[in-house]
Amino acid sequence: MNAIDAHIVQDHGLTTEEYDRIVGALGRHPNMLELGIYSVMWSEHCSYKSSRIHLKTLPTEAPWVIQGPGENAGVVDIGDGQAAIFKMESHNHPSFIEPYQGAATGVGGIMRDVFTMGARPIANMNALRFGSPDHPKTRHLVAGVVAGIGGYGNCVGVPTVGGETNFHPRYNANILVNAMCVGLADQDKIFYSAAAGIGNPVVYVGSKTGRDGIHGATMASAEFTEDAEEKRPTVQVGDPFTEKLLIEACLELMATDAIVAIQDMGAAGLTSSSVEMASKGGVGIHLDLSTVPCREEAMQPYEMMLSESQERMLMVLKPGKEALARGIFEKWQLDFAVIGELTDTGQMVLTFEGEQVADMPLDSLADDAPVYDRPHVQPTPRAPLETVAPPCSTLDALKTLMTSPDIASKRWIWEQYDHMVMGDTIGRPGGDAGIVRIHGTPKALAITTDCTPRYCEADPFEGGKQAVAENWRNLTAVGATPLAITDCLNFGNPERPAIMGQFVAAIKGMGEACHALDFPVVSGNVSLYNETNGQAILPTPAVGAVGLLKDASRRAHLAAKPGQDLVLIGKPGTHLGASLYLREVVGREDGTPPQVNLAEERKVGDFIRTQITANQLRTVHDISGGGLLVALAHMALAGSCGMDLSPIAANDTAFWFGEDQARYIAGCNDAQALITAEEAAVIDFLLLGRKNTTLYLKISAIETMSLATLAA
Amino acid sequence: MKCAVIVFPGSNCDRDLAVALEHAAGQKPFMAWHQETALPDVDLVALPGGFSYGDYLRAGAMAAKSPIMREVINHADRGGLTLGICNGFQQLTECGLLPGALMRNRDLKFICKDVDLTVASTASPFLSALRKGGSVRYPVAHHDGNYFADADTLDRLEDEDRVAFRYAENPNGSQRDIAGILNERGNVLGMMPHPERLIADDLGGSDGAAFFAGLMGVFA
Amino acid sequence: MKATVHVTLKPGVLDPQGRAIAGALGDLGFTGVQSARQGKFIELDIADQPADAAKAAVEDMCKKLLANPVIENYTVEIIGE
Amino acid sequence: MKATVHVTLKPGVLDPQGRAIAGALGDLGFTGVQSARQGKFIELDIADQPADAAKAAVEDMCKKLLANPVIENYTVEIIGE
Ligand SMILES: Nc1ncnc2c1ncn2[C@@H]1O[C@H](COP(=O)(O)OP(=O)(O)O)[C@@H](O)[C@H]1O
Ligand SMILES: [Mg+2]
Repeated sequence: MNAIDAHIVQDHGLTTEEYDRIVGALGRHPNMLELGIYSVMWSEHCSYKSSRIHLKTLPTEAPWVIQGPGENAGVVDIGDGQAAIFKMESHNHPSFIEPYQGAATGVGGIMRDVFTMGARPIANMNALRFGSPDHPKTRHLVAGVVAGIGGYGNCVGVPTVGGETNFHPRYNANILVNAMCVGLADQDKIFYSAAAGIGNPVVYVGSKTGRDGIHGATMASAEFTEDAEEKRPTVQVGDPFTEKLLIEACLELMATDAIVAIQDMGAAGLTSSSVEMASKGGVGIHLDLSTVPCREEAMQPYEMMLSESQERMLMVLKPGKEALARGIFEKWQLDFAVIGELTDTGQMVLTFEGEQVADMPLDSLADDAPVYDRPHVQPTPRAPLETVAPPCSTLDALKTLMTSPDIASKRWIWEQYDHMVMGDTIGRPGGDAGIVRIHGTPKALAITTDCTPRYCEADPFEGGKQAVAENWRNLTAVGATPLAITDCLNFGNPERPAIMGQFVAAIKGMGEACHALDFPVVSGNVSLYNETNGQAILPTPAVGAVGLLKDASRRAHLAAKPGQDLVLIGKPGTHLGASLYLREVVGREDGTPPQVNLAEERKVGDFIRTQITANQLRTVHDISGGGLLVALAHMALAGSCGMDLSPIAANDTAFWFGEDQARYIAGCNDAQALITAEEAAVIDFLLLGRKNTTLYLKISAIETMSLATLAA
Repeated sequence: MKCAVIVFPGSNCDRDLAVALEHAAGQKPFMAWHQETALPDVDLVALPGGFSYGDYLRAGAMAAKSPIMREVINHADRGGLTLGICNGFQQLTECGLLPGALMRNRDLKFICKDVDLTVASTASPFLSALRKGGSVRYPVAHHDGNYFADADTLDRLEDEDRVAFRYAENPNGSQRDIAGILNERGNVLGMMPHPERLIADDLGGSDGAAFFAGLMGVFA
Repeated sequence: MKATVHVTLKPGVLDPQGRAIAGALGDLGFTGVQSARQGKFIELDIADQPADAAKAAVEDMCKKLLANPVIENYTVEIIGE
Repeated sequence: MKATVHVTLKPGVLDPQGRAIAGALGDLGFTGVQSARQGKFIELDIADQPADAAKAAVEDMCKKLLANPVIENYTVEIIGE
């Protein structure tokens, strides 16, 4: 083995202090293999060393939460002995380097996190951020990422039912690809990762190990420089066909009584899965690396432990169940190998070709990994916006907004995703939330992902709050009871106090909203160092959420229907700071973001949901980016139904385009009943239009635009 | 009506098809694993959509060589009803039960959306409950749905009334807008669109339910 | 020993991938490209055997699996040790 | 004139298609197949020009479009008139 010098330590992304700490834990210098294992376990990606103390402040509990953060995915109770299991994960750096494979393996990885817990994946989501549409790389990146997400999810046969896509120059050199998966399990068949039972066999299943992505986990924790291209060979290739077989094989084995613990091999593959399983279970582990199924010749222990080959799982079986398990995996033409056993030493011991090649205390790799309270400075608040000049034509401004990259229809993306396979999609992409039925029941899950990075940039605290509130609102808008969230916290370099300040503030805002809305965090992931040459991405705490429809026949959709009255529920718009109107029409990114009044959010949302579940409302849309008029235009286009809004005689820019929060639009056959209910509940409302039918959007005696023009 | 659904490694519309068949036939179809070498006595053998063998090499190519495929061909040769949807259609062309081939979509992209189809023939038990020239809506979800055959084959398909469905708006570049075809005897139907996906208004439409109900009606 | 197989589309078969390649090359400013066709190139590691037996075996593989005779032609080459 | 391009996966990069092909050939009874790798074979019709200029141009096309340098290698051949 090579002698370890300062250069090698640095290459492994470890500081001198961290190296000294390794020497302290071992009581000697590590060998290369041990150094490699420490380097991935202590990387930002695996250890959460910069974020851990802040993540701990997030609310994670509710009566319906079965498993919060700490396992492969979060688990919530959805009644009748069933559970929804979900998580979101980032694959940002790999997707920038090789967009198709990076995105595809991101989808594969998050699905494994979900089915490793015993759930059949039933829906995927994706939250994407790209650079400016006219940046030379953007087109290629978008095409590759979208094809990769579709290529993987379509093949495995899990519908992709929603997501979000933003464009901003601050993502030019650091795109964000955040994938979410939701699975369904029986509560008495949930599998966890804590290993138990001294002497129990440790089993490797799935694909063989190659030299894929060695040091990917370390790469994901290092800031990009212009020579990022040179890091290319670490990209992994996904095999969705094998993933599909792996799902079926794992679920088949899970139906028997053979598994003690199971964990997917994600980032840092065999290392992180074996270390996490053993350390969570408080046991030791011995692996004989000579038995690891390898795809390439002469693979060395260092490569096996650090490989990120995809479609692999590690499990601990009950004694004597090996033959049963092997039979199942061989039927599905997957590799199966007993590669070690649990011990009572608290050490991770690796042998190779009859010799011991590593011996490390597990605590030092996992629980006692470094934790940093990095210096952070509070973001300086922006000044509120002075008055904004009105547009020459309100409808021309609307048209500008409707064709702006963030608002323009993403149909061209989601038509490349199979969003109907499994036959339970009753809310397709394009609505406020994707909806999938719980197969064979009257229930359904609503799923959404939301974050507004321009708000987070303007005020990370309010932006964090807003991301959670908007998820809650989107679930509410379809009639679902919001249950819990998962997140992907994408930020720049945490070693810069200003970035760390954004991170801390965003988490504080998220936590406040989770708390006020009874909407805990059950899983998530942190992606730091999203910056290139000192230019960080917009702070992007992407949030994904799941809600329950107990009776899926009582749900709402945004498409307006001819003959409906339209009612604004919530206050008229007043706030143009950090709005899309300001950015896309005026050309400025300025001002404070709208504040979320969480009490109001809850009051208005609970009212809407009650109306939907009482079968009083079937047409609802929440108001978000672009404000009231954009929301109305979406409803009009989705329903091919015009609207005459001229009676309200508004000519105030903020009325039409303000992005004030906690607001919805309802379409109903007779507004009177709704208005009576609103008055009783002390909810603000405004009747916007009556009995609409034309194929025009009309906002005043002189301003009219055909839906065809609007859609073009 | 007794039905069997063949399941290959990588099939992923097998459950959806089984649900639609059960809905229409009132009994669960028999699910046959690709390695089986015998089929029970059934009226309909159905090949579901998905990505058998990952669609590697050519979509449907490896499934077409599975042990069970011998039995599927025997069933079809005996005049038994045989339905291939999407990947199933690709398998039927690969194993020679239907002519032509399904190439990569014209725009090279996977396409998932509802499409309007014209019923071009009713000369088959699969189609006799439909109205010739009528319109039905089923979704497509495929990457390789671009139907190709040489001009003679296409002419013959048309002359023999064997074009089952045509796209109202061609989504994938298929020759002569072909979305589904029949064999000579009319007992084998291959189609790219997925009727099993639209079997309830909740799902966005029920033309698919009518398709399967019509098929059952023939046997009633 | 090794065998290589080229699978190409028959003349007259429409080639969406080839068409897209030619179009994209044009968009990238490569003006001289009149047309492009995309086929497959498969490399096989096979058991050592006389070259003509190997060739016959690989041709059989092409007929049975590697090529679709409706749309594709193939050529086989055997590369001895 | 014509150019041909072979695009193959770099050594060590997982080739799911090749793996599946080898497996399927085995299932069909072709026992001697140890492994398979699948690549692309692209034929281009290009404007007549000196062979070395043509080769440079096609190599440039490979870098920019035909091959994915992250995971693929390529070789170019020019076939004169
Ligand atoms: N931002 C976060 N919010 C809540 N939980 C988090 C967050 N980041 C990570 N976690 C939790 O920490 C655990 C480890 O996550 P991660 O390392 O991403 O999983 P994996 O091993 O699958 O890569 C998970 O249980 C995850 O849910
Ligand atoms: Mg995991």
